[in-house]
Amino acid sequence: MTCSVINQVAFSIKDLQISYGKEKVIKGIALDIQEKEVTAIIGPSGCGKSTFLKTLNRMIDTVPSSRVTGSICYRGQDIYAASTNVVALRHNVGMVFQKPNPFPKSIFDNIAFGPRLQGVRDKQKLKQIVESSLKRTALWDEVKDRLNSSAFSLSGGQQQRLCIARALAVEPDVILMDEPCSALDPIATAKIEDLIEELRKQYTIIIVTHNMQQAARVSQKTAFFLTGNVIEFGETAKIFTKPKEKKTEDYITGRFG
Amino acid sequence: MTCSVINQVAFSIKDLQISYGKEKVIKGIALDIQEKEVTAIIGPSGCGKSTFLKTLNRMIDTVPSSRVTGSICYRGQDIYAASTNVVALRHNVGMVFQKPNPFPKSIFDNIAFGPRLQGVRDKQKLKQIVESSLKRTALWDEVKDRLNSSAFSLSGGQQQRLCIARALAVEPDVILMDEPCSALDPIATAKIEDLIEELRKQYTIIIVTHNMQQAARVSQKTAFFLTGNVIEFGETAKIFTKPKEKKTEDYITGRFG
Amino acid sequence: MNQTGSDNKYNLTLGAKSQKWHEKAVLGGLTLNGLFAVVVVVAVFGFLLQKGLPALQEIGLKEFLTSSRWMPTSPNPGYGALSMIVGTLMVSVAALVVAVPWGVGTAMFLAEVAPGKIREFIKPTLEILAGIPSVVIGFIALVVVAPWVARTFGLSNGLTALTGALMLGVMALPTIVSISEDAFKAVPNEYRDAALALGATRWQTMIRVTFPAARSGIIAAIMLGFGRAVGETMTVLMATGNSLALPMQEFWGIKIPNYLASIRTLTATIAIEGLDVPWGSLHYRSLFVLGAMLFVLTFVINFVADIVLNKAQGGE
Amino acid sequence: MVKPEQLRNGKKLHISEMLGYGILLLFALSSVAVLVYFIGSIASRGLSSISWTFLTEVPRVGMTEGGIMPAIVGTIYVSLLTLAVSVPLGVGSAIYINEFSSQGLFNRIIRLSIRNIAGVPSIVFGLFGLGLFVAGMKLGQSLLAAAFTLGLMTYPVIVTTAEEALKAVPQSFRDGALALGATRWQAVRHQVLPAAIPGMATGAILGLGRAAGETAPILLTGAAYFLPRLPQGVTDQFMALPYHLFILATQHNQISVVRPLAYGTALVLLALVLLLNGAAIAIRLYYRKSKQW
Amino acid sequence: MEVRRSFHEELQQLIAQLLMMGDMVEQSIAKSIRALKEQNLELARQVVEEDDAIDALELEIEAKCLELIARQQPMAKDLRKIATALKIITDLERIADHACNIAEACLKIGKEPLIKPLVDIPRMAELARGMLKKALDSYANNDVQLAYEVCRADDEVDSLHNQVFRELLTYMMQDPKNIQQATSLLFISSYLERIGDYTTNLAEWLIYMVTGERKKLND
Amino acid sequence: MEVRRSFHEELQQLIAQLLMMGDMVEQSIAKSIRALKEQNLELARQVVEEDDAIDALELEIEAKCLELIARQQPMAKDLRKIATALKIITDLERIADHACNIAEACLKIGKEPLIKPLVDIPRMAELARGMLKKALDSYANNDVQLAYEVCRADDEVDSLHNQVFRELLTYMMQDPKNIQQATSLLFISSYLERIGDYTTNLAEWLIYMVTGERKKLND
Repeated sequence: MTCSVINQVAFSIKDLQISYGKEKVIKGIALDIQEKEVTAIIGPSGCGKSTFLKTLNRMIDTVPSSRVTGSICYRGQDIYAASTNVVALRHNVGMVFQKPNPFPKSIFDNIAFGPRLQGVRDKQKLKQIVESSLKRTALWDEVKDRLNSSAFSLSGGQQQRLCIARALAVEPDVILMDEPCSALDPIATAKIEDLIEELRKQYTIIIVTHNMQQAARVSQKTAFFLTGNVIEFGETAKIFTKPKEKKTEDYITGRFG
Repeated sequence: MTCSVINQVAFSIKDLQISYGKEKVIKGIALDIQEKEVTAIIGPSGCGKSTFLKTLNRMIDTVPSSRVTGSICYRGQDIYAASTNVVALRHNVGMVFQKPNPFPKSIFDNIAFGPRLQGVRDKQKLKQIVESSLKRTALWDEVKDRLNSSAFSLSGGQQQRLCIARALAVEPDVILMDEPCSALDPIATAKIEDLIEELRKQYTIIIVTHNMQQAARVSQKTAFFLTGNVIEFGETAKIFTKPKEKKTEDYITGRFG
Repeated sequence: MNQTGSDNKYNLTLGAKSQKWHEKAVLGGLTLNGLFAVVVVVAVFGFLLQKGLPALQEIGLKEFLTSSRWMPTSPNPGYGALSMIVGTLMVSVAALVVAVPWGVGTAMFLAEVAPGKIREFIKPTLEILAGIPSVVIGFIALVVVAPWVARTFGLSNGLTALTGALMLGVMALPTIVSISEDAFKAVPNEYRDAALALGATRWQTMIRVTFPAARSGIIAAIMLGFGRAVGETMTVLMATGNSLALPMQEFWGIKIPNYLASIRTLTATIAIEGLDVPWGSLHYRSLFVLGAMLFVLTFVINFVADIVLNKAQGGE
Repeated sequence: MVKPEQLRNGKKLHISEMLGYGILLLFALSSVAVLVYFIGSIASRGLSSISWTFLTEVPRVGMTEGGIMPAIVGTIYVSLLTLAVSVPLGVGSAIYINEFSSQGLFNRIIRLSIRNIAGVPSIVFGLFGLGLFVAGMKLGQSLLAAAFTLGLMTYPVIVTTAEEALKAVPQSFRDGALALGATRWQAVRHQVLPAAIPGMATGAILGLGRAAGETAPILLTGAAYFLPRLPQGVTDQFMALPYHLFILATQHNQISVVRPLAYGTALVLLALVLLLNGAAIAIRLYYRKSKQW
Repeated sequence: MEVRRSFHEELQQLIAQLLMMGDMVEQSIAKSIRALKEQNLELARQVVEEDDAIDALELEIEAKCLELIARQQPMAKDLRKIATALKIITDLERIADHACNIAEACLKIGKEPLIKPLVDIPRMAELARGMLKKALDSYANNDVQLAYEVCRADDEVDSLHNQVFRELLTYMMQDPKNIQQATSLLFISSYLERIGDYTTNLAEWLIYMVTGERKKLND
Repeated sequence: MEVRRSFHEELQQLIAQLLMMGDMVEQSIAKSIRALKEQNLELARQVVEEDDAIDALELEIEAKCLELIARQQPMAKDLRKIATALKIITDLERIADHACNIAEACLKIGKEPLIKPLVDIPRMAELARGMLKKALDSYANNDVQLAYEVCRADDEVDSLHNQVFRELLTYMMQDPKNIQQATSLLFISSYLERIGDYTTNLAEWLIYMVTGERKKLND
């Protein structure tokens, strides 16, 4: 399938199917994800939402039995095309994981890792990148005096913000977040949510969350997944006050099946 | 300190202080916990809520450096008195943990474990206990045909309900729950919450949760802990609509410090 | 991200080729490296077979397994390995009798009972025990244990199956302790908490919950201990006297192993005769048959232990 | 539900449980006692033989006098040479099976092979080394033949510890690096390996200790009964402590005369091996404590 | 399969309570008009007294709504139901107030003979009661069609009110003695007209509850 | 330290919008009374026209409230603020409606000379406006004291209304020609009285917002 550039659309997904071995996890979905918005993906366990997220930066390639068909166009380019450089894709499409996963290095080196991979060697430049990334995640004031301490000296919430800063340091366009708060307490969660709100001015964010309320709070668009299909996709405010589909309504209000 | 039996009060806690080594985790709290109610304990990470819960059935004894002073009266008896039989206490005060922790045994043997400890050997009797425990956790219909399969063949939510059933099988009076849903998805969580609502007709339930909304949903009383103190304790509906203390209000609405 | 509108922004095809080549080269090298293990196993076994098979054809498997006459250098050579096989099994089984209760008990103590300080003392101690070279253990058998056995049982010579078994038991101990302790440790704390919270005592928790949950790991530990005992060379070489006679005695008309007799194991035979034997002779080749037997025996033991251990790890 | 009053029924620890705990304690203490006894009996009688001469001179007068210097040096040579063979191979294999092919039949075969190599009796390796390196490849009995043989033997130790070290590195480090646009090799090279190095070092030292203490393989592949000089090259025969001990203990024609020397040799060997193992344990404890993930 | 059962039960109870309140309000209208027609002062006083019960019920339902929002984080239809309840109880309470006002007007008129036979006012009352009844049915059954009918019926009430107004003005001009009673009747008519308005408002909320769309229909 | 900043900002915006609506409503009252006093029909028409904007704003705030409840799961004070907003916009809108009714009455009276100099009615209007102003200040500053004052002021409005009522009845009886205009004025007075009631209602909600206690004060 060919991709064309659509204005203000970061990802255009058509007819996407994903299987693990013989099990079909995503059964043909289509979505257009707008840039500079937070798109939340909700749905019960096993609906395929995390799998879907992982295809967007091809982290699903690390699952040996996975098979992806259909087309995912990122800014007009098919990310599953043979000519696609996965590394370049992942520079553009960053990812934040369920559990904070800083490297066992200093705070500075954690953030500098990405730029160094891209060949940035200049100390001054690196410093600048580290500082601006930390500032953008509101972590600078908390850690500026101990950039050389281990990243593990931070609290869970700070670690997760560090991971976000690390993702920002490679100057991505899109940030994928896979239940980024599920390992955090409510206060740390609230801070991450505030951060997401801040970041969406500059980045396109796609967040998978199994917490409906979180989706309601942070996102502009929400997609409701059920057993590998997208049941409803639209404005978050609409989805949570007057969903179009009965299945969405039933899921949101706890009546389903 | 002496304890006296107070009607309809399961636990009467006075002047409770708990330390781990030199660090004081609970700094002198007093609470009366009513029977046949759900009492929720909320507060930010590190406020001592889990520690507090663990003292109620003396599971805190397994933490070597812990030290408990003050009095916890269970039905009029000081559970930290020298004459207290911890085993008998734990028969009366069951516990459900954060992660579902069934034994690597069959569903039947999981539930029969407690009664067998108490010396129940009669097959018929055990069967009866297993059945009634499973029915009380609404799990009977889901598992009655495979009581001999491994408990690990169940889903996470079912496992947690199995653990609750296992706790019920020893006929406790109080059930302690330590963030029982934090490892579960929203649907499994909702089922556990429904179950808690069901159980409180017969049992006294104390639940620690870091999810305020959950506390609001399931409990009749809520205690708000902050840095080892009880800031406010009262009717849940009041706590979440018009808390008396500013600190509670600030925590609940996300303005604190 | 560069300036908006720059050509490189969002481009996904940059630098694809060179990176792929680099990765492929690294992967190729590592794959060859991984293959090395397989090559070694096949080479060892192949080599043993290549040298041993002709001897086996010439002598016959039956003689190896059923005769106890091992006289390769005699003008009327005999190649019966029965007494060596019996000796090997005797010392190994007896070693387990010593080491299993001792090792599993110690492991249970370490994992379930011992306070932190004591555990931190005993664990490294056992690791040090595991590190003592077998030749040193053999030496101790020679100078300490054998005289004691001789005194105790009124023997003229203390180099017996019993001496060897005791030493092998000590040697298998760290293996059994370490793997069983791992098995106990692998039992999640959640199980213990659950049992305690249901009103079980610590002992009940240990016996009814932890031990069953660790069972397959313990079985694997025992098998690996057995494998180690079977394959041990220097200790038995130095401790058992290396007599070729079949170590059996009549007891009320039933033949039972005689642990107070001197025995010789398969491994000891190879060690004793390997140096002096003329390369290429039938005797030389017959040693490879013994080697192949050991190889197959330990292979089977390890294979089964591996399956058991995998099951233990995959069970949850 | 037990009646609340029965809480007071302060049943103390059951007698049979006390007995059980007692037996377990006995088991644990006896294992320590054995070690202490072993080391004590060697040390108490070996210490008197240790002297500067003993450590620095070559054996003389049919090994009834002089020292064991060639055996010490030979052991060190062969052990280091062994590591030079096994560490690159072992670490490489570990990286391959853990990082690049963690599933599938091929991987299982490799793992099984490694387990199997670990289980092969050392004397069988000796036999193999004798047949292949000494006789087959015509290396003769030499440092090189012995090192190759020991290298194969320690290879599974290295692979296993290296793999454990790699496994202990959380998957999230790899995912984190990949998601930042690292290639798989970059992820391994920059995030996984650095985190695994302490574990690998532990394994290497353990392998060194094992090589130093091993007797049976070098018996057949390169150790000399008596050689009052140092090996000049890798194709020379060499003396080694374990083999020397074996000879002094069982093969010498004046066993009672050389017994003190045997004790001395045993002590030196024991000290060397325990030092290495102790170092490995210390490194592991240190890194386990400072490990942050 | 359904989860959050206790919440849904509480929601059902809330709805039941609200319908009960609606019923009481409807009764108030009916009684006040009957009191007017029959000049039954006893009944009128009863209406005034019963208003307290309605007020109390309003506060109870209101508290329940707020508690449910705080404790249950309702969304979608559940939220719309609760929000609707929260809003329409005020309308119901005001309708009841107006019924009360009518009863008070009755008391003011007392036993003095009516200046004209009451036809249009009872008719208005009947219409308004019908509207309220329909609205409550609509609430109970999520029936958006009934809600639209309520809005349409309001036009008729309005035109009746205009008619009554003009008529009463005529009566007043004819004879100043009529003025006192006519004014009372004038206010009664205007109360009924307002009841119609409130009911229309209520119907608008019901439409929102079912469809999620908020529209103003009484302009 | 504060989290959920964007939610709190949205809440602030909501409050600002509500205050703006309050301001518009206050203006409406002022303008309608000025139109009456000055018999300025132009102004009266303006009031009627401007009502649409208020209605629109009400719907906007209402939607915002519901969205905030659905999306932000507000609790405690935040919830009380939103619930209060959701409730009082209806009162504000109805006050505006009454201002509109007054303006319509003005238009009805037209340019015909007033039957009596308007003193009490503008005074009532002034009082009602003052009450509303206080209520809005109370909302802006979480000032429960001001809210209680609002409730007290309502008594004065009520007694003025009674006075005006009696006075107008007298005028009507004196001369049937006065009846038409007097009725209009009567209704205007009753509108103002209702505005006072609504404002009292509003103040009750403000007390709830600040203290969490719901009390009925206008009985």
